[in-house]
Amino acid sequence: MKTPAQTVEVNSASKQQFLTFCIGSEKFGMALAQTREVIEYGGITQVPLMPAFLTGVINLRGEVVPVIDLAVRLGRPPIEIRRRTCIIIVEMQHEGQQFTLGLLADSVYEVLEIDADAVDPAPAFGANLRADFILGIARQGEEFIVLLDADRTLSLRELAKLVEAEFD
Amino acid sequence: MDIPIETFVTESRELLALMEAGLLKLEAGLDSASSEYQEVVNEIFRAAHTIKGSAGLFGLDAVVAFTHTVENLMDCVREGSVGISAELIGLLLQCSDHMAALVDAYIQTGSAPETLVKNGEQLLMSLTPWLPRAAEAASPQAVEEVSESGCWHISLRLGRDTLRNGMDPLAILRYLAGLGELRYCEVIDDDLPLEDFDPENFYLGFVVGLAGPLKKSDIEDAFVFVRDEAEISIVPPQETREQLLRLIQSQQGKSRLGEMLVCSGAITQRELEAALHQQKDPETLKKPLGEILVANKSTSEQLVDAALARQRQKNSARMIRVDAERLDSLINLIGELVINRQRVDLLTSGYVDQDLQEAVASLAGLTEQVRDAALNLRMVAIGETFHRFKRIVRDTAQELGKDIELVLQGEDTELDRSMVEKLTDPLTHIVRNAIDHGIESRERRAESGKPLRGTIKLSAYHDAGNVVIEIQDDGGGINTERVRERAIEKGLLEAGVEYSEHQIHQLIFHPGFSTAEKITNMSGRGVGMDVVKRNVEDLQGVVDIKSHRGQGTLITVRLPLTLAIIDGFHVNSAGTHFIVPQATVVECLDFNSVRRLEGGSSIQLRGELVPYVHLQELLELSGQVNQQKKLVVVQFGDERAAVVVDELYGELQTVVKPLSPVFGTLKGIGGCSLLGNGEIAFILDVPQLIALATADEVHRTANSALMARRHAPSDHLH
Amino acid sequence: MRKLSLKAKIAILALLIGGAMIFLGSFGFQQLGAMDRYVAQRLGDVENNVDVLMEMESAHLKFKVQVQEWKNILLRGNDPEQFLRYVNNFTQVEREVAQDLNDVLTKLTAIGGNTAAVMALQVNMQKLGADYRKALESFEPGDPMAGSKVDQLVQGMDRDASEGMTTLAEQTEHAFAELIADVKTRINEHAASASRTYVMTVVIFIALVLGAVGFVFFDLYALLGGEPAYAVSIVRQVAEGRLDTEIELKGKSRQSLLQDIAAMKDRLTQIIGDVRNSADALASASEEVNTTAQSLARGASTQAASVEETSAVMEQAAASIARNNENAAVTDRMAQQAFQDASRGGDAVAETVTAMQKIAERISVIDDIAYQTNLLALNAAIEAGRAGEHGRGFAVVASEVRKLAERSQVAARDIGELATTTVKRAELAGSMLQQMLPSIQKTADLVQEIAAASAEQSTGVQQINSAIAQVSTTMQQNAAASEELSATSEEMSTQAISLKENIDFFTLPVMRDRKAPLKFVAKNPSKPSAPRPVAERKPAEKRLPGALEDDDDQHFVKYD
Amino acid sequence: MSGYLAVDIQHSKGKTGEKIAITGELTIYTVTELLRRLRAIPDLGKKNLTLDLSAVEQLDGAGVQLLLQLKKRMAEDRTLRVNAVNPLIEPVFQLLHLNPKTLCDATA
Repeated sequence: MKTPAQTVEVNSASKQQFLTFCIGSEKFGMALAQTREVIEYGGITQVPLMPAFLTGVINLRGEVVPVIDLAVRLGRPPIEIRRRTCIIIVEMQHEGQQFTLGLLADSVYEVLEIDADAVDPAPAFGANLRADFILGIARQGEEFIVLLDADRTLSLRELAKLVEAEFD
Repeated sequence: MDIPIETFVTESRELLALMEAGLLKLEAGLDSASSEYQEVVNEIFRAAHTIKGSAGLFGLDAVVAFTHTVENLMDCVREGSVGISAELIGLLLQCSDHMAALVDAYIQTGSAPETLVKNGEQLLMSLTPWLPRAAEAASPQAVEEVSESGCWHISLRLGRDTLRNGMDPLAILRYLAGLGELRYCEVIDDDLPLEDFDPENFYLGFVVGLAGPLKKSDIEDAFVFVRDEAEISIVPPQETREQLLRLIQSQQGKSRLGEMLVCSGAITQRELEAALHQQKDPETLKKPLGEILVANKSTSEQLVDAALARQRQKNSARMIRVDAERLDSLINLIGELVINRQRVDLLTSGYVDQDLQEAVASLAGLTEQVRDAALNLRMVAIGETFHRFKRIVRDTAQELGKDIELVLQGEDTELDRSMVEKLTDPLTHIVRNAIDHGIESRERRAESGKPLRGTIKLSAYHDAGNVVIEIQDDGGGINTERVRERAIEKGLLEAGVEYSEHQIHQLIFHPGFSTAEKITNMSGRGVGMDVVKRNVEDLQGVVDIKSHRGQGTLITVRLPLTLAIIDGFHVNSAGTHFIVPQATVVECLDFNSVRRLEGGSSIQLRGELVPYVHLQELLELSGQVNQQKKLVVVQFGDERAAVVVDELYGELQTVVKPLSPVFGTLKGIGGCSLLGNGEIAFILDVPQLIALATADEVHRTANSALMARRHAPSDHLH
Repeated sequence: MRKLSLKAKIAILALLIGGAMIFLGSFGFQQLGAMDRYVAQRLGDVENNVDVLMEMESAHLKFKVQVQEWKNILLRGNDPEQFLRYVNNFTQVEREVAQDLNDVLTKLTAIGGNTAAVMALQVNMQKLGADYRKALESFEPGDPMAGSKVDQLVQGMDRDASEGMTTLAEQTEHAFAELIADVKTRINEHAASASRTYVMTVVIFIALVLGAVGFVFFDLYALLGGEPAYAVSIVRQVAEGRLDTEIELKGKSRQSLLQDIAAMKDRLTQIIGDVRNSADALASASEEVNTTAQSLARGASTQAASVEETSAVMEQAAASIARNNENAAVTDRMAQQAFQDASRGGDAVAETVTAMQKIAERISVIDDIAYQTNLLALNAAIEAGRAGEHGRGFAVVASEVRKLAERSQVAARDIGELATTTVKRAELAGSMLQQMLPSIQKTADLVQEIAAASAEQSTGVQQINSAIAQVSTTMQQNAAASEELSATSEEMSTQAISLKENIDFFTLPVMRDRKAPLKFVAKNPSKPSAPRPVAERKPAEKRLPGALEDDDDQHFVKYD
Repeated sequence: MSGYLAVDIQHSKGKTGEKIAITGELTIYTVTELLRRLRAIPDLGKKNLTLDLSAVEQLDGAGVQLLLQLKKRMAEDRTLRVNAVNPLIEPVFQLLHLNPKTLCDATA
C-alpha cells in the first residue's frame, strides 16, 4: 500500500535527489535525505554472533556505527572487499530517535537529481528483490536505477528481529 | 551580564543550597552541644554573611538588608542565645528561598520588584520573635579584628652555621621584640655540647612568646635570612586560631586547600611550598597536603580540617551547567584526537629523531590526560540529585502531615551528567508518589504496628554496565486488588483473566492511571508514573516495580551505563577486544596452570568449583588462537564464573557507548567502547556471561561426558 | 780364600807373624820369671842351712875352748886366784855353747832339719858339765900332785861329748853339702824343662808363619801365571808390537795374567791383521774412487754446458708466449667490455621498466586521489543536497569538482595504461637484450679461455725455465761435488797408505797373515747388498773369478 | 677569625673559688680565642667560678652561647656566678629573659 503513495509523493516533488551506488552489477539509489556521507571502507570490527548482513561496527569519529552488507540484506551474495569498496553512512529514524547505519557498497557514483517522471513504480516482480524495499525504478539513459526505500530496507525493527532470530 | 556578578550569582546559589542543606541537617535534629551542630550553624551563618557581603559589593541593597537580619539571627543561634526549632528552620528555609528569589530578580531586572520586597518584610516580621532586641548584636566585622590578648608561640632552632653566616640570633630576637611584645623567651641549651664545643657553631634554640596584632607572615619575615637551615614553628595564639578558622570557613574563590590556608594566613606561602615539595618526595608521597602541614607544625589539624570541610562544600557546591551535547562533541573530538595521536605514533615510530619522539611521547601523555579529564567532566555523583529530595521529602511530608525519613545510599555513584538531569523529574515523581501513596498516615502506621516515622530509601549503585537506582518505601505497598479493579474499569485488563501480581503492578506505569481518590497537588492526577516510564525509557533504561502489600514498594530504575565511564579490565580474545567491568573482576589466572575438572568445563579455585567459558567459543570468534590462555574470574552477586581469553591488557577507564539498537539484545555484551587507538572494544555483560557460562557448563558437561568416553585426556585441554 | 784380594792375604799373613812374635815374646818372658822365682827359693834354703852350719861350727869351737879352760884349771889351779878365774871362763864358754846349740835347734826346727842329734848333744853337754864340777871338788889346792890325781878321775869322761860334738858338726856339714848338691840338680832340671817348652812353641810358630807365607806366595804366583819377570818381558814385547812372541803358560789356571795377555795378544794380532787388510783394500778402493770421481767431474761439466744452451732456448720461447698472452688479455678485455655494455644496456632497460612500473604506481596513487576527491565531492554533494535550496549552488560546484575528479581519474587510467604498454615494450627490449647477452658472454668466455690458456703456457714455460735453472745449478753442484770427491778420494788413499804404515808397526805371526783376509771375506759376503751396479758396469771382471774375491771385498769396502 | 685580639681575661684564685674577669668584646670574633684561653685554665669548672663582665662592652649570640656553655660545664654543686655586668650588655640579658647574675631563665 505504500508504493503508490510514494509515487504520488515523488510526483508532487517533481525532482528528488538520490545517491547512486552499485552493488555487484546493479545500480541503486537512495534518497539523499537519509544519507549523511560516504567513506572509504576500513577499520571494521566484527561483532560476535551477528548474522551475515551485519558486517560489524566502525568507529566514525568517536561514534560506533554498525555496518550492514546491503548485498546480503537484498539477498545477493555478500560484497567482497575491493579498493573501491566504500561505506555509505545513512541516518535513520527509529521511534523518534535518530541512529546511524553504515552500508557496504561496491562503489558510489553520484548524487542524482531524478525527475519524478523518470521514476516508474516498483514492478511486482522481476527485480528479484522484496517489492516493499523498492521506492521506484529510475531510468538513466540505458540503465535502470533501483531506488531503495531505506526505511524499509533498513527498518531497525526488522533488522533487530533478524538478529534475534540469529540467537535462537 | 558581566562576569563578576555571574560568579556572584553562582556562588550565592551554592551558598543558599548550602544553607538549605544545613537547615535540613538541623531539622534532622542535632544535639545542640555537638560539634557538628556548631559546624552546621556556623556554615549557615557564614553562608548568610558571605551572601550579604558579596551582595553589598554589587549594591544589591535589598539582599543585603534582608540577609543582614538573617545573619544576625544565625549569629544569635551560634552564640546559643536563640534555640533552633522546627518552626524557625521552616522560616529560615523560606528566607533562603526568598534570598534566591531576590538574587534572581536582580539578575533579571537589576532591581528588586515590590512584591518580593513585601514578602521579604513579612518574612522578617515573622522572624522578629527570635531576633534579639538590639538587632545590631554581634556585627560580623568583629570577627575580622585580631584580639590583642594571647600571644604567638614561636619556637626557633637555628642552623649550626648561623653565626658563621654572619647572623646574630639576638638580632632576630630584637626584630621580634620590635614587632610586638616579647612575652617570654626561653633559651634552649640542650644541644650545647660539653666536649668539643665549637663556639662558632650555634647550638642554642629559642622559644619565644610574642604578643601583638600580628600576621603569621609578619613574624616569618623575621626569619627570612635563616629559614633555610632553621626549624621554625609559629603557633598562632588561641584567638587567632579561632579567627583563622572563621576566615577559612568563609573562604571564597579559592578551592585548593593550600591556597585557602595561605590566604587565610593560617600558613605562609613558604610553608605551603615546603609542604608541596615534600609531597613530591617518595616516602611522603600520596600523603595529603594537610597531614604534611600538620606534621610540619605549620598549622593545627583543626584548621586543616576546617579548610578541608570548606573545600568539600565548595567542590560539591560547584556546578556549572553545561549542555551535555557540548560535552559529547568534546568527547568525540577527543576520541578523534586520540586516534590521530595513535596515527602520529605510527608515523613517527619510523623516525629516530630524539626530539620528535619525545614530543610525540609528551603529546601522548597529554592526550591521555585530556581524555580522562573530558570523560570525568561528564561524570557526576548522583548525590547532588539525591540531596534535593531531602527538601522535597521534608516539604511534602510536612504538607501531608507525615513523618518521613529519607535515607540516602551510594550518593557517590557516578553517572552521566545528562542522565542525572533527565533523571531528576522521574525520580521526583516516584518519591512524591512514595510519600503520597506509599507511606501511610501516622495513625495507619500505628495500627499496622510500624514505626511512626516512615522511611524512604534512595540508593544507587553500578551493576555490571548498569546504573541501578532504587526507591524503596516501607509504606503500604500497592493495593493490587484496587489496581486490578481500576484497570478493569479502564478496560486495561479483561475481567476474569488471571494476571500475575507483577503484571498488574506494571499498570502503575500506564498513562493516566491513578489509584488515588483525592487529587493532591502533587500526585494522584495519574500523570507521573507514565512520565517516569517514558523518561527512563528515553534513557534506554527500564523501570520496574515490586510491591508487597503492607510492606512497601521498591521501584528499580535500571539505566544502561550510557556514556558512563567505567573502570574496565581490557582483555582480548581471538583478536577482538573486550572490556570486563573492573568491579566484577575477582582475579586473573593462567588457564593452563589452574586445575580443571576432567571433561567438565569448571575449574577448581581454592576448593570452589567455578564454571568457565571460552569467550572465543561462546561468541564464535574467528581469529588466531593463543595457546597461552588466560582466565578472568568474574563475580556478580554471589555468582562466579571464569572467562577464558587470550590476552590480558590490564585496567583502563573507558567511555561506554551504547550498542546500536540494530544489535537488539546482544548476549553477553553490554555495550562497546572506543580504545585509545580508535579500535572498538565490547563491554562484557557479566551477569549474562555468567548465566551463559553456567548454562553452557550444564550442556557441556553432558557432551564432554560423551567425549571423555571417546578420547579422555585431550578433551579438557582445549 | 781365593776370593780374598792379594792385599788381604798379605795383611792376614802379617797379622799372623805379628801375633806369633807377640806370643813368643810374652811366653819367653813368663818362663824367665818362673825360673828366677825358683832359683831365689832354692837360694833361701841354702842360706838357712849355711846359718845352721855356722852355728854348729861356732858351738864346736867353743867346746874346744871349754875343754882347754878345763885343763887350765887343773894345771894352774894350785893358785886359788887362778883357779877362780878359769872356772868363770869355763862356765861362760859352757853357756855360750849351750846358746849356740839352742840357735841351731831353733834354726833346724825352722827348716825342718833333724833335731834329735842336737838334742842328744845338748844332754851330753849338760852331763859333762855336771861331771866336771864333781871332779873339781876333789881338787886340793895344796898338793902339787892334786891336778894329776883329779885328771885321773875325769880321765875319758869328755870323750863321747866331744865325739858327739864333732860328729854333729860333721853331720851338719855333710847335710849342707847334700843340700847344695840337691839345689844344683833341682835348678838344672827346672831350667831344662823351661827351655824345652820354649823351643817347642817357637818351632810351632815358625812353622805356622812359614805355612802362611808359603800359601800367599803360591797364590800370587798362580795369579801371575808365571814368573813375574817373564810376564813383564812378555808385556814389554807386546807393547813393542811384537805380537809374534809365543807365551808358554805354566799351570792351567784359566785366568792368570799371562793367560789374558796371551789372549790379548792373539786378539790384537787378529785385529791388526784385519785392519791391515782393510787398509790395503781401502788404499786400492780410494784409488778406484779417485779415478771414477775424475770421470764424473768431466761428465758434469759437459752436462752443465748443454743445460745452459737449453735454458737459453726456453727464454726465447717464454718471450714469444708472453707476447701472445698479452694479445689474448687485450682481446679478453675487449670482450668483457662488450659484455658489460650489453648487460648495462639490459639493466638500463630493466630500470626503464621499473621506472615505468613506478609511474604506473604513481598513477594509481593519482587515481586514488582522484577517487577520494570524487568521494569528497560526493559527500559535498550530499551535504548540499541535504541543505536543500541553500545547497544548490554548492551542489553545482560539488558536481563540477566531481566531474574534474572523474576526468583526472580517467586521465590517470589512460596514463596508467600507456605506462603499462611502455613497460611491455621495454620488457620486450629487455628480454631481447637478455637473449643477446649469452652469445656475447660466450665469445667473451672463449677469449678469456684463450687468454687463460696462453697465460698457463707462459707460466709453464716459466716453470720449465726455473726447472732448467735448477738443473744447471745442480749440474754445477755435481761437478763441484765430483771434484771434491776426487780430492777426498786422493786424500783417502794417502790416509790409507799412512794407515798401512802405522799398521806395519805391528809384526804379526807369519802364519796368520795369510789367513786374515780369508777370514775377513769368509766372514763378510753376507753383509753387502749383493747385486751392485758395479757388477753391471764391469761385466768383464765376471770372467775371472779369482780376481773376483779380491775385487769383491774392495767393492764391498767401496760400497759399504 | 679574631683579627685583632679584642678580648682578654684575668684569672685569679679567690678563697671562694676562681675569678675570671673578661674585658673587651664577647662576640663571634672573640669567642674562639676566649675559649682557648679558658681551656688553658686548669680544671675549670671544678671550683666555683665567678665571672666579672663589667669590662665587656659587646655581647652577641656567640658570646651568650659561650657563657651558657661555661655554665653548663660547671660540675655539680659548683656554681657560676656573674658578679658584675657592664650596663652596655644588660639589654641582651633582658632580651633573652636571662638573669644576668645566674644566667638562668628570668621568666621562669
